[in-house]
Amino acid sequence: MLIDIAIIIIKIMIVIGGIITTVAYLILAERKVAGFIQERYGPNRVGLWGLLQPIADGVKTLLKEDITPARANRIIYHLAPAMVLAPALVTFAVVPFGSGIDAFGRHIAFQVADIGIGILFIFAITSIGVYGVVLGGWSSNNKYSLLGGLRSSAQMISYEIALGLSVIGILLLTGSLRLNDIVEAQIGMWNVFRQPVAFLIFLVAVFAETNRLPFDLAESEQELIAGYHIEYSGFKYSMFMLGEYSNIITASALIVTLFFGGWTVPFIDVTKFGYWGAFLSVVSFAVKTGFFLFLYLWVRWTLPRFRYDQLMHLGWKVLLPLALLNLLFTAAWITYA
Amino acid sequence: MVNSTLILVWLIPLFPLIGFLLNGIFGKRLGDKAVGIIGSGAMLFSFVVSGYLLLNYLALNQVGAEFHSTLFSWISVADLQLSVSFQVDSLSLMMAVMVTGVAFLIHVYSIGYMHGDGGFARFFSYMNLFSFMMLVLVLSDNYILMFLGWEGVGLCSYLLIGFWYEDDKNASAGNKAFIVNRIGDFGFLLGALLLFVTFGSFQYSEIFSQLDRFSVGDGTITAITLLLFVGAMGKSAQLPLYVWLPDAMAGPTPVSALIHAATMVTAGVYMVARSSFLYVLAPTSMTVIAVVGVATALFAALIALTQNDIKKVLAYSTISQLGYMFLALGVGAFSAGMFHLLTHAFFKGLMFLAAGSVMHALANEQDMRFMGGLRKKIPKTFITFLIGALAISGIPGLSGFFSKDELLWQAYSSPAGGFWFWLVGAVTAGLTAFYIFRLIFLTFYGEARWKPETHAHESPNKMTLPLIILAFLSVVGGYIGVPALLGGDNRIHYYLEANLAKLPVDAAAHQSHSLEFILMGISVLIAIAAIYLAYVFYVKRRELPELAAAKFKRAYNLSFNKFYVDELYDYLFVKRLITISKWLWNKFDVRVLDGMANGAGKLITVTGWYVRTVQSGLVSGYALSLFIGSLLMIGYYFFR
Amino acid sequence: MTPPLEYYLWFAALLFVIGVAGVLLRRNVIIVFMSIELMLNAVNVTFIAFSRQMNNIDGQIFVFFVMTLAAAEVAVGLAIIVAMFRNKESINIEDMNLLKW
Amino acid sequence: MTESLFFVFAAMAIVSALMVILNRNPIYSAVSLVITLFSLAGIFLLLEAYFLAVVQIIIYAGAIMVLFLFVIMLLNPGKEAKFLSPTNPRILIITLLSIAFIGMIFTLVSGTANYIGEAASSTGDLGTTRNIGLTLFTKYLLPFEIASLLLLVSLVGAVLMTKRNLR
Repeated sequence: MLIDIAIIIIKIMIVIGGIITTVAYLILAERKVAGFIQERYGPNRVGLWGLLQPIADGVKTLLKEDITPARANRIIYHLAPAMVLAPALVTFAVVPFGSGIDAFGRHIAFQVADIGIGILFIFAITSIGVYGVVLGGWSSNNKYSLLGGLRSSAQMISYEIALGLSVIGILLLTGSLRLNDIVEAQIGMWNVFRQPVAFLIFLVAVFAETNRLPFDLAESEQELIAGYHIEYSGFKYSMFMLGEYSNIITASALIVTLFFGGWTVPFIDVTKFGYWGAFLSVVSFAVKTGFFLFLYLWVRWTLPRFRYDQLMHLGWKVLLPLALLNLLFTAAWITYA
Repeated sequence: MVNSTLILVWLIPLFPLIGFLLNGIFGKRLGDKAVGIIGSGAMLFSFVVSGYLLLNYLALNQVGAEFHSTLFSWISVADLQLSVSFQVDSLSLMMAVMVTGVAFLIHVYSIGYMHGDGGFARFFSYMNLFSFMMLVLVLSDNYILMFLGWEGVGLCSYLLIGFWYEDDKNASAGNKAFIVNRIGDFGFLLGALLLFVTFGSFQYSEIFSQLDRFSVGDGTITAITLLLFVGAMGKSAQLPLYVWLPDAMAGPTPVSALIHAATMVTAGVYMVARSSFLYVLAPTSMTVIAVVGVATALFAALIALTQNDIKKVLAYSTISQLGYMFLALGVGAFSAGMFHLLTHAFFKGLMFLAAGSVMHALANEQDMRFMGGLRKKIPKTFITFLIGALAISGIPGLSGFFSKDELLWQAYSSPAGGFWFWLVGAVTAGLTAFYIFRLIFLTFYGEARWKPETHAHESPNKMTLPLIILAFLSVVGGYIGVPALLGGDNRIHYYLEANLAKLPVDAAAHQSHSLEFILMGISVLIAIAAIYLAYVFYVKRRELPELAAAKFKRAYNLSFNKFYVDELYDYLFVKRLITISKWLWNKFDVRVLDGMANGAGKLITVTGWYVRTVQSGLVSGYALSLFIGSLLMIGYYFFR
Repeated sequence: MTPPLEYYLWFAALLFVIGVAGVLLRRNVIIVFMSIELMLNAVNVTFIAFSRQMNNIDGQIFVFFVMTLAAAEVAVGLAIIVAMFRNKESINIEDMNLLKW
Repeated sequence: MTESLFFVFAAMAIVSALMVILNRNPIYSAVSLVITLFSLAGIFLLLEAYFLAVVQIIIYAGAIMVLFLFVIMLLNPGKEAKFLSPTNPRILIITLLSIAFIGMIFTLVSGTANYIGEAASSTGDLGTTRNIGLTLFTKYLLPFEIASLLLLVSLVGAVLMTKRNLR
């Protein structure tokens, strides 16, 4: 009993620690990738190749003055960053990041919570994520931030539908909402090959859900200066950043889990190799996730931002019908083949 | 029944209906000629059919046979099953033939008489409608359909009396007829409803078949028969409801001839005869009828003595003759009454038409004081009129003689009759002869008193031909009822009696032939004496009438002013009614009714004023009432 | 230890009345709408509680439909509020009184 | 365990529901409502309605409440005037009526289990997605389709009504 609780706490700590660390280096990586794409160096002063830069950034933001606008709604203004960060971290709880090991006389899955409605849980929590953005934007009492919040809410709702519909194809193929089942069903054949259209839709929608370029209209620097977090500074600002990048990580992990076999390794049955196999699965998961993290960065520095009407057009008139058609074909294929 | 031709009875009323519809709807566009042809043609067809049916009926040689022809179900409510169905028997066929025949002649006459009138088509459509209704009345086999015809003829009478409605006098005459008839109709309706309550049916045959369970003098039957007779009093212009008929002369003369002499006014007689089976069970009613009839006869004849309007004289004469018929009915001589009805239709129709011809000749002059000496100017009219006058006076050999003497004899000899009935009847017969010849002498003899510029001329053939035919009928019409006493076989009685009730015959009441002869002789002598008296008064010694009038001034004035009945009614009813109405208007209507109406409106306004605050448009207000409502519903379960 | 059915029903009743009170007390249409959502949810609780009590899925299906209805209602209702606001510059329920004489 | 969780969720739900109707700031109300909905989702979980618990969050918290927030922000109505006053007869009446309602309902529902029997033993899979789906697409197929039509209609209606120029 005690061990169970301990294991859960350890798993939670590993996940949070992993995500925070990844976020820290993801930001560094972003700057490096930006430098690479723009043919410059990027940060390289702090530590070897600038590897200590995230620590410096963290210390800086922690020590910065935390400004609260005079006319802001204080309670919500303070709550908003947490509301962004918490769902991002919680979502990861159901993502299996490895095959799991047998220890202490029990099977320990590499997953904080293995629940039967995993995918629904993810949707539920990500749909909450918008509150932080919206309320943060509103409570700052700044018209730019308010606009950012409004945009964000509309955008989230619009793309959530396409997101959900694209996943249903996979659910139909798997017959389960458990993420572990989905992962195990992909041994031998990744879903991305079975559901290429769904993958594309999911990818685009997930970019929009995470407010990343080319869909970062909620913060678009050029028009809204920084959108919903314009008034935030110091630690709260860094929490927004933390939340955003955590979301990116979760999204990437989700893409991997749903379409790229999750922790499985192609052509190798990792469950047969004990601890090494488990380690291998975690590495496999990390590598795949890393690729999509890189994709995020790559896209950010490659594609220009959509206009708001183009965003809505794409969401409602392209992705939604496409997702529906894909669903229809999938259902027909399952029924008649 | 087996005889299929009698089923065709529905054709009889159908033709006038078609005529009515054609003339009523398309009349204006058809032109007067076509309208006249349609109107008269419809009646001719109708007459031919009814004559054909009558011949068929006679050929059956089944005395007292009844045929029913149901057209369609009319009213079907709970116990009340009414159908539009006709009854064919000797009574209805006689009436149908008489109505269609006389109506046809009068239609033809009207083509000439109404020539050039603006409402020519309207007139003919009304006349057709009237004929249709009258035929429904006489052919119906139940009281309600009869009532439909009854009301229908009343309506047509109203429409035709007020035909020249531009004149206020005519319109109010129509009103008067209609309103007075309402009183009678009310009685009729009550009687019919009481019949239904008592017998559970309106149909004659069903009612009559149930009569076994009632003894003579039964209270219900008496009530029914009295109520029905009230209806007859209205329609047939008996005391005290006769007042409308003289005024009804405001209508065109053919109308007076057809409706107010020959047919409609006899509806009451027909109805009582039709209900004879009921009446024989109610001796009280019979007595009432006889008394009313004989009183009316005498009363109207007295008024007729002094009237100067040619049509008024004839109108009072009609009332008087109708009184005769009711006398016959009252003493149980139903067939005699019907016989007189028939002959009266001939000669009274004739006289009205002839009077119309006179008026036609004198540019619508109606006052006899401005007539005279027309004998040579309009000989055809004169001769036919004279025949009618002789017939009504009861000169032997003419139709009136047979029917009137049969009637008087029955009044004397019938178990329900008596000497006084006969005496008053005979006196009235004398008065009749006197006033009718007063009319003849004033109109056709002596010097011409009409305005010199008036060009007196004989009427066209369209008008004189019906006169001649009717005169012919007035002469021969009586020979269908020649009494056995004079060597006849009285066929009409033979046939009619089979469909009528008979009083229980009292063997002791059987009278001798010699007495009948004597009475007949007396009445003929009275008539001849009266004619001679009239001759003396109005031809030989012209000053006598004024002397007599001066000498019996009070009696003369009474008669001349129609016994002040109109004034009496005016005082008793009209004035009171006006007073009451005024009171109702000023007090009840203005204060109570208007107050109620306005109060209702005000109440709603005020209530609305307060209630509409509930309709505030405020959603939370509605929600609150919703909540309170649900609270009450839950409260019901809670406190139950 | 599972709480007895009454607890859920009492809880739902309390929630429902809070919703009713919100509808009646508040003047802001949006809050009124939210209070209606509260009432709907209270009913949902009873549905699900009975569903559990009788181990019958039908109650939950009803809740599913109630949610569908709520979604439709909110979509239309908020659209009305927005349209109203454009016309009247107000979302006070007392200004929305066109539905009267 | 379940009972204490129930009390925690119920208390949260009640308190936040009260906040919904008592807060003068609509944003606070909306946020409070979100908390209520979350608590209800928790209660649904206690009642083995797993699918509905998640759907509660996805639809209510994730979509409906976001829409509310969106509209609140769009219209930015500001604080409502002070409306709670013990002397206001209207508020007094509503409070009394509500208390009466609660009292009656509490009395009426007490002992409901006596009528419908004790709780059926849990099978553990009552409110799973599979069960809901199977029932919904067999027994309740027609209502389901009608519900979809309802949503379509409301969608069209909402778009039409908020459109500025209907042309």
